[in-house]
Amino acid sequence: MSDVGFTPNEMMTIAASRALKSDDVCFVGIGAPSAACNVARLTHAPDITLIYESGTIGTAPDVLPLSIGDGELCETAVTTVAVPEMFRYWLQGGRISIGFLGAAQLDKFGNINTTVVGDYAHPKTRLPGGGGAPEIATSSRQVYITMAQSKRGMVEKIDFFTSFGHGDGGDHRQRLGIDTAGPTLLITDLAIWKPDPVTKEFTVVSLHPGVTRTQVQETCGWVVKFAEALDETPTPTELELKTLRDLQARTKAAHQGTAKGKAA
Amino acid sequence: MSDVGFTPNEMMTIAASRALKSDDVCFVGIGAPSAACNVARLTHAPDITLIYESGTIGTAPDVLPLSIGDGELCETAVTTVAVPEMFRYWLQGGRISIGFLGAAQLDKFGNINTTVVGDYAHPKTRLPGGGGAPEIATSSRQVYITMAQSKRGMVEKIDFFTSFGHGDGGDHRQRLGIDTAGPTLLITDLAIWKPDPVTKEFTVVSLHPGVTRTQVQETCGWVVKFAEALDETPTPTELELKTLRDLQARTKAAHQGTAKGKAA
Amino acid sequence: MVKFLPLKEAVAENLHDGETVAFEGFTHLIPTAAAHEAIRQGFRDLTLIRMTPDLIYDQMIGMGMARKVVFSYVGNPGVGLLRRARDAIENGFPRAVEVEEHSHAGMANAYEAGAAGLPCAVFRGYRGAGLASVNPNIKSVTCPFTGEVLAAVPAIRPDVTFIHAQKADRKGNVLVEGIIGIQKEAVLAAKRAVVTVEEVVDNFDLHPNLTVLPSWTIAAISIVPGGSHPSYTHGYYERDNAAYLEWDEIAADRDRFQVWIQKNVIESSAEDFAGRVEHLRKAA
Amino acid sequence: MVKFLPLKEAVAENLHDGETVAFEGFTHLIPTAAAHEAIRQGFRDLTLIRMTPDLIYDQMIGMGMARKVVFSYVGNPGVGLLRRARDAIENGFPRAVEVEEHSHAGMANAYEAGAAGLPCAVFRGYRGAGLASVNPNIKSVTCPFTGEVLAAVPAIRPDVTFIHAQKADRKGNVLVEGIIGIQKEAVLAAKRAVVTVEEVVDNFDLHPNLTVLPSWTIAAISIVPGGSHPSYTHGYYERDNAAYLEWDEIAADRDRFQVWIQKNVIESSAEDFAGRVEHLRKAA
Repeated sequence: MSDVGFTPNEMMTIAASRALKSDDVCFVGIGAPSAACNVARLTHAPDITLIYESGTIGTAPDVLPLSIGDGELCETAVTTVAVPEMFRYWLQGGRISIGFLGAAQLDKFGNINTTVVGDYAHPKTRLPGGGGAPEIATSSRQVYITMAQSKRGMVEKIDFFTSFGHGDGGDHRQRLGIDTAGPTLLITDLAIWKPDPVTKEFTVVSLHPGVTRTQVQETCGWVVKFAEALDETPTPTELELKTLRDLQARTKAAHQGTAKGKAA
Repeated sequence: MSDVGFTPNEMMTIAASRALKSDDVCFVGIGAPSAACNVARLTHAPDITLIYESGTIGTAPDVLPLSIGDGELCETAVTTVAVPEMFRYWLQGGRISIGFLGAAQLDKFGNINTTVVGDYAHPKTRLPGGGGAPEIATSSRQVYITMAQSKRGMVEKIDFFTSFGHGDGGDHRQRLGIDTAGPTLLITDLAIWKPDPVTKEFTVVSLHPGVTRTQVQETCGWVVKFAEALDETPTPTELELKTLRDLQARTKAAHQGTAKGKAA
Repeated sequence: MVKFLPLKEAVAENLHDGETVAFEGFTHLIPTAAAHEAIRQGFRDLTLIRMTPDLIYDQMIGMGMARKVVFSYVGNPGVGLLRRARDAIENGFPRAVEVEEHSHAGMANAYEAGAAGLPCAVFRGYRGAGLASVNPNIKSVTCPFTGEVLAAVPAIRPDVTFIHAQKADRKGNVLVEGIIGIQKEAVLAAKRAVVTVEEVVDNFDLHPNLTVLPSWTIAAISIVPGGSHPSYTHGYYERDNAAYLEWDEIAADRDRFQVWIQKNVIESSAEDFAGRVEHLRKAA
Repeated sequence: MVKFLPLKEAVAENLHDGETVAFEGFTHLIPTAAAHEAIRQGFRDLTLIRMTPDLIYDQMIGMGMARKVVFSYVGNPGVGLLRRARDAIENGFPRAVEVEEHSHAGMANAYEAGAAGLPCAVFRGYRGAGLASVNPNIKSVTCPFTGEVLAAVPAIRPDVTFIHAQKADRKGNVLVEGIIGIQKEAVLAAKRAVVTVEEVVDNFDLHPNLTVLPSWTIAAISIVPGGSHPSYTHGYYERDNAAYLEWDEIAADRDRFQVWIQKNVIESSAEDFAGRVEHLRKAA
């Protein structure tokens, strides 16, 4: 894939950006979700509303924030509210159309673990935990997930249910009284996945250019289902690539620009 | 009393103002409470914090507001918050030292009715209702009440418990789990009353200059108790009277200044 | 997507007979022009929600438009009673009106819960208060940690909320400032929100922490200078306290009330509000 | 009554061994100088509360000061894990630390309930989430109107909260602006609050709706320019993102961590913070 002119990560971010529309209201996590949302905003979805959990509503940063609370998010926002208001009025209030999450561990039903590897009480690795994710996963009208594929990340059974996806599949959400759609899209560095309408198991619906079924299976810890009509993800356009790369270059320059300080 | 150089209402307002200290945080009702609080602020309690339920905290109006939401309350406040925050963080949060209430009907235990005269479902007179008072009465650390005496107002049995005072007296508040002190002071146009430490029945502790026990009893619907050591309320000082009258003159001028408008 | 509409159309598109509606404004920013437009359009069987139903609800109740009123203070602030509302509650004139009464704390928490998408609000309230025994919508929940019994009221969720605000930008974001009251919660709690504003500006250049309602939370915006008279708009014109005092006399008499409505509402329009506040604008 | 004190005295007067303390700051306005002073004073057995316990809690946990940590995201924002906190949780080094873990929504609601004087917060949360089965402080209440089962968590009520803010006026009123996070709730939820500020001004001349904490809600104010470094203070200096990246390496090694603490905390003082942010101030 190295000769196609873009990296798998670039393809992932750009494919994710395409799934967003100008009238979406996105609750944005840091990392790939943040890059995808801002590429969407800078290309085909100029009026998209981006919300970060620090309280910034309708923000339009020139560089990607390192944290969810960087100053530029506030400086470019329509308004900045307190964190309790963010979680009560804006997320719980049902105003978010897309909650955009990453994952350390993911299972085939879109359940996410970012809490621990191993046992909760005696973890092998203590991960950062849920932050906003448990409620983003259930209060957003839909959830998009993005992550690079690996057998360590995409597993048959996650160690901890940080954020509920489709649980055991089927109507598990409804049985818990959760009336939002949950994960409706998974975008990896290799493919685009959507949940089966009945079982809710993530199914590959589109392979990124040059990617094979074997590659997808070799980097996934469960037996992968492929849609009968399997698409190929359109190659990134020049505009998409340039927008993403410019954004990342501006971001890198900005974050290193403060490197003089040594004390923390 | 007409030859003493001040009216009973002036004495009431000034006596009430004296009960307030610079470190008090007062939740202020409109009318006599508002006048008393601002006289206190303009005389002996310059640092008193006045809070009106419209959300204005630490306000210092030059004229008395006609409503609890007049613009000057906001313009002179330390900060102005939303109404839910006012009732949650500031009143319910236990930050109010004195809740200052008026009453249409009052009983001897400091229970207040401002809701209806007659039966609730078929009232003879529909009064405005409680507004902020039900929670001011129970969440403020103490409650001061001020009203002009009359047999119609000070009654043996109120028609509706808009705001809970001491209920049936004694430890009724504690039995309901209310841990604030409730009404600790009643200031009328004739006297100063305090609750009996045990029964909680309001007892006259000080008569205003020139007022007799008979006058107090004749304008009160219950059999009045008088303290053994009955004080005479000190006469208003020149400064107190001038401050109150100037305030009321400024207020009258300001409220009539908008009289051109005819449509409402 | 927010639409900029003349007030007549904004009201016609967003309010319907039988609906639950809040015209909110806590003394400040009362949406009088929107209420008068609703009177002109003659809606019936409305459930009117408001913490402080003052003159405009007195007028709508007096015109027989309300089936039910939900409130916490049915007075003319600083003046006295609301005489048309009294006539309806005490005498059923011009029609009987159902009452659901709360405290301010109850209403404020219920709006907050509505904005927060919750089914109910939980707070420390109504202790020893008579309202708890006459209003079946005041219940309780028990804190699972301390055992304390707390009050619970249903969230307020109007079909439509009308507010008045200082200004909108061209994109339809709305600024509310000064005594912000319950304006934000009333908008976010409603299925649809209509905002009248003093003016529209090209761009806001605002402090980041002001109360701004993003355009996508609002259905329609109408430009109505003076639209909150005799209430006031912080930064634009003062409260017409004299008009509140005068209202006490107008509303005291059924016939005088009708004459006033005919002249000042039925035969008037949203454009008349600008003139009513001219003398209330502060000299620069 | 609020007191203006040197940071050393403000910390000594208001924090004690074994207490429950919140050093809050949601990425913005993190009270690093106050936390470093607490490290210098060597408190033990603290219960540390914070939504996002980043570098300063990594440092305090690494110094063995914490008996328990209450949090919702124990990461280095945008960088990765907190290695001293991991070492304590995974290996009990330098001491075992008890964990009470929530979601951001849970913590935000719990602070809000603390500020509101309630015993618990009620919200729609933790549905299907594993935390509900490992944290006994996540319970439920049932809405008495709809029957919906909602989450309940105890209110957060720290003995003392430390925050950093932009400025105070001479009376001790404090302004917080920009990403205001949970600063106001953390102060109002606490028994005592200590605020470090960039500067003190004679008088505020502020928009009425900004986030101002009245003087009487605060125990002590200390003037510490740069006091939130490597976090930032909106309007004063930018976030030192490089320092966050660098911390990942420092904290990865137990010895390197101790050397860093000795040099940058133990042998430093609150006065050193101003110099650390010089290169982060925007050109005018």
